[in-house]
Amino acid sequence: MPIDFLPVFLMVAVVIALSAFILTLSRLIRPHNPYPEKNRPYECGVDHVGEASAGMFKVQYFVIAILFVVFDVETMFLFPWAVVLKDMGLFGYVEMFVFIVLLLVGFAYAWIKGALEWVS
Amino acid sequence: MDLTQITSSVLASGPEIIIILGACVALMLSLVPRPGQGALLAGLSLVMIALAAAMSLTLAQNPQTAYGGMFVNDGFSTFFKMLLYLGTALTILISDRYLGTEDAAKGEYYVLLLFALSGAMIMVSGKDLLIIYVGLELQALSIYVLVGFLTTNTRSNEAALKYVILGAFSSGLLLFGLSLLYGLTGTTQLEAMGEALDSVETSSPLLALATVFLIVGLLFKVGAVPFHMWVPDIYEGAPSPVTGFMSTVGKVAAVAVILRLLIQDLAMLDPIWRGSVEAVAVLTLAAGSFAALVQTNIKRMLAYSSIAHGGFLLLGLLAGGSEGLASVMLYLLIFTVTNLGLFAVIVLLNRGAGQGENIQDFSGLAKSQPGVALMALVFLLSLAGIPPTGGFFAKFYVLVALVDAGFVLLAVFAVLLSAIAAWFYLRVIMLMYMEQNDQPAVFQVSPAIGWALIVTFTGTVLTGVLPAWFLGVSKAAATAGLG
Amino acid sequence: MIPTAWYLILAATLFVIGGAGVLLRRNVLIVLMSLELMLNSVTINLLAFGHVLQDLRGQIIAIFVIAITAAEVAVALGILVALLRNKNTLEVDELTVLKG
Amino acid sequence: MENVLSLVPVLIKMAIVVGVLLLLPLPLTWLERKIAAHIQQRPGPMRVGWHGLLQPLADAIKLLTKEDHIPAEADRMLFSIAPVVALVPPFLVFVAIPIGDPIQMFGTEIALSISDLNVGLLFILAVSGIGVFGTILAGWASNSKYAVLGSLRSIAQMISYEIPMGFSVIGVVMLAGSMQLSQIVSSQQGLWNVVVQPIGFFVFFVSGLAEAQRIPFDLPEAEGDLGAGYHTEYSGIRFSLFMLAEYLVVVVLAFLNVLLFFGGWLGGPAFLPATIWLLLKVGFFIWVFMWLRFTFPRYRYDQLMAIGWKLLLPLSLLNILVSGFVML
Amino acid sequence: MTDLPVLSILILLPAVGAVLTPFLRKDPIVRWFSLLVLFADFLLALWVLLNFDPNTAAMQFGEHRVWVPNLGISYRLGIDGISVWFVVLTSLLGWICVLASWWSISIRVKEFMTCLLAMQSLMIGVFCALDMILFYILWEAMLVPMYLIIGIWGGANRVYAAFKFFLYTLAGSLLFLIGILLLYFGGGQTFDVLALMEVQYPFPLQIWVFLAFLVAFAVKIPMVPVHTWLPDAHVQAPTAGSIILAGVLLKMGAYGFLRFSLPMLPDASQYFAPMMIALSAVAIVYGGFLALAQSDIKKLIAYSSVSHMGFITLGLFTFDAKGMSGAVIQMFNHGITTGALFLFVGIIYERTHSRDIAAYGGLIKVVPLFGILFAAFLLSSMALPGLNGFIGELLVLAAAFGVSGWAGAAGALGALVGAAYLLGVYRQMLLGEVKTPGDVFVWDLGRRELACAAPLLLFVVWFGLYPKPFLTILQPSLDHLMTQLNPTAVTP
Repeated sequence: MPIDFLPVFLMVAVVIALSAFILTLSRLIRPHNPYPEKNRPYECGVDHVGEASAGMFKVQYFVIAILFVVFDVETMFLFPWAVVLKDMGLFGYVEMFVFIVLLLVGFAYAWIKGALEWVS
Repeated sequence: MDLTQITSSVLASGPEIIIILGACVALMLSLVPRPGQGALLAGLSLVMIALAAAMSLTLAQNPQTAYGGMFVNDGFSTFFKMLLYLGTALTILISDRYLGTEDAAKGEYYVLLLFALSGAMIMVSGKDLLIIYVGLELQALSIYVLVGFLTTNTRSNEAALKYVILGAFSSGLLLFGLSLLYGLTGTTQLEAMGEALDSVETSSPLLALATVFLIVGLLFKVGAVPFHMWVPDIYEGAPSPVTGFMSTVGKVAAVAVILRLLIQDLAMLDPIWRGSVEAVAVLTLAAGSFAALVQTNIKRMLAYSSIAHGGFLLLGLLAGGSEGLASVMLYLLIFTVTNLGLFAVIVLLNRGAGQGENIQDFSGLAKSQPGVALMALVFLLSLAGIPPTGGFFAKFYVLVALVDAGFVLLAVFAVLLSAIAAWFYLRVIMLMYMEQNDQPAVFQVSPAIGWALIVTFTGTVLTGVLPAWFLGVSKAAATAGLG
Repeated sequence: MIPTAWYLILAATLFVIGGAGVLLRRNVLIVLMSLELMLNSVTINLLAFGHVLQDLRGQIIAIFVIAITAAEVAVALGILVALLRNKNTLEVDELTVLKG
Repeated sequence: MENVLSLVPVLIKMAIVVGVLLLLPLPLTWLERKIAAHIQQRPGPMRVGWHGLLQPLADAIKLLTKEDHIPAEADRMLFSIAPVVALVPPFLVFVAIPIGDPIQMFGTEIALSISDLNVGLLFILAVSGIGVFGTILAGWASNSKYAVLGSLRSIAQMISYEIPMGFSVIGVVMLAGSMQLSQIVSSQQGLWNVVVQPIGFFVFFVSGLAEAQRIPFDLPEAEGDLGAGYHTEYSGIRFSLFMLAEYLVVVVLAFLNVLLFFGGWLGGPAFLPATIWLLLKVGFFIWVFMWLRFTFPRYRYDQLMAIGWKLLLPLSLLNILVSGFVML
Repeated sequence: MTDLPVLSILILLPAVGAVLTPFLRKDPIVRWFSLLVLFADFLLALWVLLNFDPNTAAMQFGEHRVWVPNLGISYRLGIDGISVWFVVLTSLLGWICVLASWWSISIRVKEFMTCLLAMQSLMIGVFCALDMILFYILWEAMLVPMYLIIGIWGGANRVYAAFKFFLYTLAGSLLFLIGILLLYFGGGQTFDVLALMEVQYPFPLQIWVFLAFLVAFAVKIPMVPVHTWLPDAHVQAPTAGSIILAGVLLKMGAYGFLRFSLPMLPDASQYFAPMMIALSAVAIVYGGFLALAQSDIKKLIAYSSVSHMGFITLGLFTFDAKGMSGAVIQMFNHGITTGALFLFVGIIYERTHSRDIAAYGGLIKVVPLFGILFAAFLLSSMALPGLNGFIGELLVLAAAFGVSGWAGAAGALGALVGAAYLLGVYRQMLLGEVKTPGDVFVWDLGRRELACAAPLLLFVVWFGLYPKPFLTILQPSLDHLMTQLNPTAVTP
């Protein structure tokens, strides 16, 4: 069975090699003529102010990230459960039901609390 | 699993389910803002705790394991659960006022408290390393958030972040130990693990490594030296009631796990950890007592004091046997009551925005608030272990267990260091009774805190004057735990 | 077949790197990543042992560990956001309101 | 030795897949521009070759020879590797995608997939999740406000829709009792999943669109207000790597829609080889994606998030509970 | 005998008083109330003394109640010929203390009286306790009210003194606790004092326990290397605090030796006797010379206490019937005399606010009543024949010479030095030219002060002239103690 995954790693190697090849090829044939004006970050021609990556984002992005983590993890439980649900029968269903309901409680809380509202 | 097993399992975890349901209901209620919401949620939480306590007591009639041996209801867990209920209830009582003065009244507070409580309960009842770990994290995660509950207060945020990082770090250590133990035994179920370990040589390096990681992870949670550096910062930064909660409920649960693992089910690891834990215990006592001498913030001082008390608990653990176990349990009971009492006083002194947490703020208290000062005096004396307060019997019983088990030298260390520890409790007493204060603390004791004070004060005095009943209970629980 | 010891050594190495990262690095985000590394090394351990023992429990625990780690990170991020609003720094060294 | 030998067909298949995938964008871009043009009642590219057929080739040469500049304030390392990171996942996904039942060739049985993983579906979802990293790195490394904001939006969008996407296929997995794609396909013998799991399909389709950042969910790249999103600072060949990745994602999604909900290679007319039937369906989906692009207006960002979280997520969870209940 | 739990009443009466006091409204009421309670307690103690059966060494008025059965701790009380005297002494000094602080304590009277009443209850409890843990608890609990008395109502440096007092004694007594546990687990399996006396402990254990006990008792007595808390505490404490400290608390250390170390650990006591005698001799001489060098009258008396307590330990560790009884007599007398001295210092201090010996002169001319009484107590402290101090010191000295010439010589030297500094005080303060610090007006003793001094004087004279009743009650218990010390002597 581990052999099934070997192609995965081969593929990674192939793609990286391919990209490297394309990049090198391009490097060989393209012009290279940088100067400070050209190298400035894109800002519609205006001089830019401050660091872009200073971490000053709308807080909603973080909220989304946190919610994502929670639900993504739930997916992790759901998949194996879905595979064997037939064998587990009602008990398995009820267990997952409780799990999902608990999550929904949290989700409802976040919703009502306004965590999902993008425009405040 | 057939249906009867499922029902009995669900029944066995009834108290946990009640608390979690309560938390969910409270969560939903907290979404509907309205006047008196705090009181409503606090009341609801208290009712839920009372229900759970009643259920626990009922379940204690016939000890049983549930969920395929992963969860247990025995005298041991019932005792600890009662402690957890008590600690949480007291915390709830002292919280309302604090949230008011700090302007942080939000319904989620009680929800988180209940979740933390349920996590702690699962820890106490867990009979499987995985379950214990899950409970521990449930409790820890809730407490992380509680520590940072004062969202606009930088101290609180910082404390929370530090706590998350170090808490996760210690969980990592614990987990690593868990994974190695699993590899060695092929199970995480404690009893099976114990049986499997019987055939493993204790000199096996892998086992030693596993034990060390497991114990270090747990000692982190208790705040034993040299894994204590997080305690003062976090105790100082956290909201006062939460600090009280952490130092009691959090500690109770962690100690319960340690006892469950080290004395009960994995007792065969004893030769591996004994030596180092002895050193840790003495160091913990010493470092806690000495560091507390120079503190100026009362919560920081209590943090170190709580470290020192952790050292005493470890001594009880070292004494081992049913006596040692019982001594730790009694100690925790008395410590919970006393410490939360003192935190009630701290909450009373709070003037918002973290003001009123300096030790100096206690000065002149005896003049402006003689009643509260008297209670604080008793709590402090109890923490110092001066009779006739409960603290004396707590320490005394640990000493009895130690001497009984033949660790006289450790006992001598313990008493000498507790003499040093008395110094900083005395300092607070001195401030209260012997110093003048131009701006004496002015406050009204709210009914909730009043009740908390009455309960803790009575508890402290009662355990000091008539400890027989409490002793008997903890001894019975300890015997049940070992049986 | 790769011997189990190698997995364990890999896990231990990752664990040590992660631990060192937590204790030595100063940027909160990197510290959090180091924590992840520690917990992931545990996952490797569990999976390796589960494989050796032909026991599914290892994988189950691994899933739990991942889930809980995720929750932990979520909480850490939340707290970090709150802190950023008040302080605007990611350096652990600058968290100095609490001495020690 | 035997192991090494057994790798030979794998390598051959891999070569074919990589080759096809690399060339696929050429016809696709042409197609897209043509479709766009015709929908908008204009001819589209006509100059290079017959009806502009060679236009993509010309574009490719242009991109290859264009100057590739890195902004002064960018993190050069991350900036350089970001396109590669973005490119890897869509290729990887194809490792697990089967295009038909195993066939007999040269006396051995050859599976029509590079490797039919037993957790194929999970693998695909997981790997496509990695795509986010390319976006993050690109935006972050550019150190330009447009890029950072664009990448943030992209990330938020991608992760938001990844969840309903994941949930929506749970129903399929439940029905098949497996995460292996070939098994999922064979479980649809007789009845396509789209009939049994209409909600699942709807959610999957919509969140797939959003994942691929296709209109109506292409906000991160809304040229009008955000420059070019997370790859604002990219040009030349690196830019084209991003574009390549995006086209491949579309293909992947088309494949998944077909495999999961439209019976894969099953159910075709008898005269058509199963694989061709599959490719036809895939082609149809690719066309649908393009058609949508030029038919629908773009959503506002808050609407976008609201659809993901408030509509699709509860819907998919409900779908799980209901299908589970019905199945038992 | 009656069935009444007399000792419990004796203990609980002040305790109840202490609980009630905070609820009283006005200061005068508080004062009268405390006085009443303590005086009642004193009368009760006298009743106990009168009903005491002098013919037996057994514990009388015994009480036994189960307290903490799981730990084997019980509430066990009883008094013998030795402790009955301390009960009387304590209850006597108790109400005197109230009178002595009648006006001098003007702030937070309620709290003060509460502490005083609590002290009284605990001190009597200590002397009655026949359970080691009960004893320990009472002994330890005493620290708190005493700490507060010194710390709140003391002199300028009171906080430091209070801290020092508390920590010294606490550190000492914690080891005592370990010692108790060692006794329990070393074979006794009980905390009953009488039962523990019967146990024959192995020698090494005795050594360790003796050392543990020694630390606790030596701090309390205080013996020489650990005596430094005493001058501070004495000087800073209010008058009542000094009286209690000198009169009762110091005796507890010696009482501990008498009650626990000697009978329970006879072998170790024998073994350590030379060391103890040496330390006592050092204490006598060293304390005496230090006292000689003091200019502060309170400090002088404090150091004289060190010296006098040295006599007591010296007597105890001679293991001689004479020395023993001398030591016990000396304990009692020292309580009376030194208590009285502190009382008088307090009286004069109230008027002049100075404790500088050199600032006074010729007081006997100005305040004759004060002068005469003060002189009497000074002389008693000096062990003038005919006053109470004499007989005890004489017996101890005689026994000491019997044991070791050096010790006897040291004792004699100490007595001489004692005479020197006490006479110095007498001469400086009472005789000579009349002067008072800052030339303030000094008035003679009032009725309240007389009421304090009179009973003390009565005891001084009574025991000086007719100590027989005292000895009668004491003797059986002392004899019993002697037999316990030499168990081989009784068993044929």
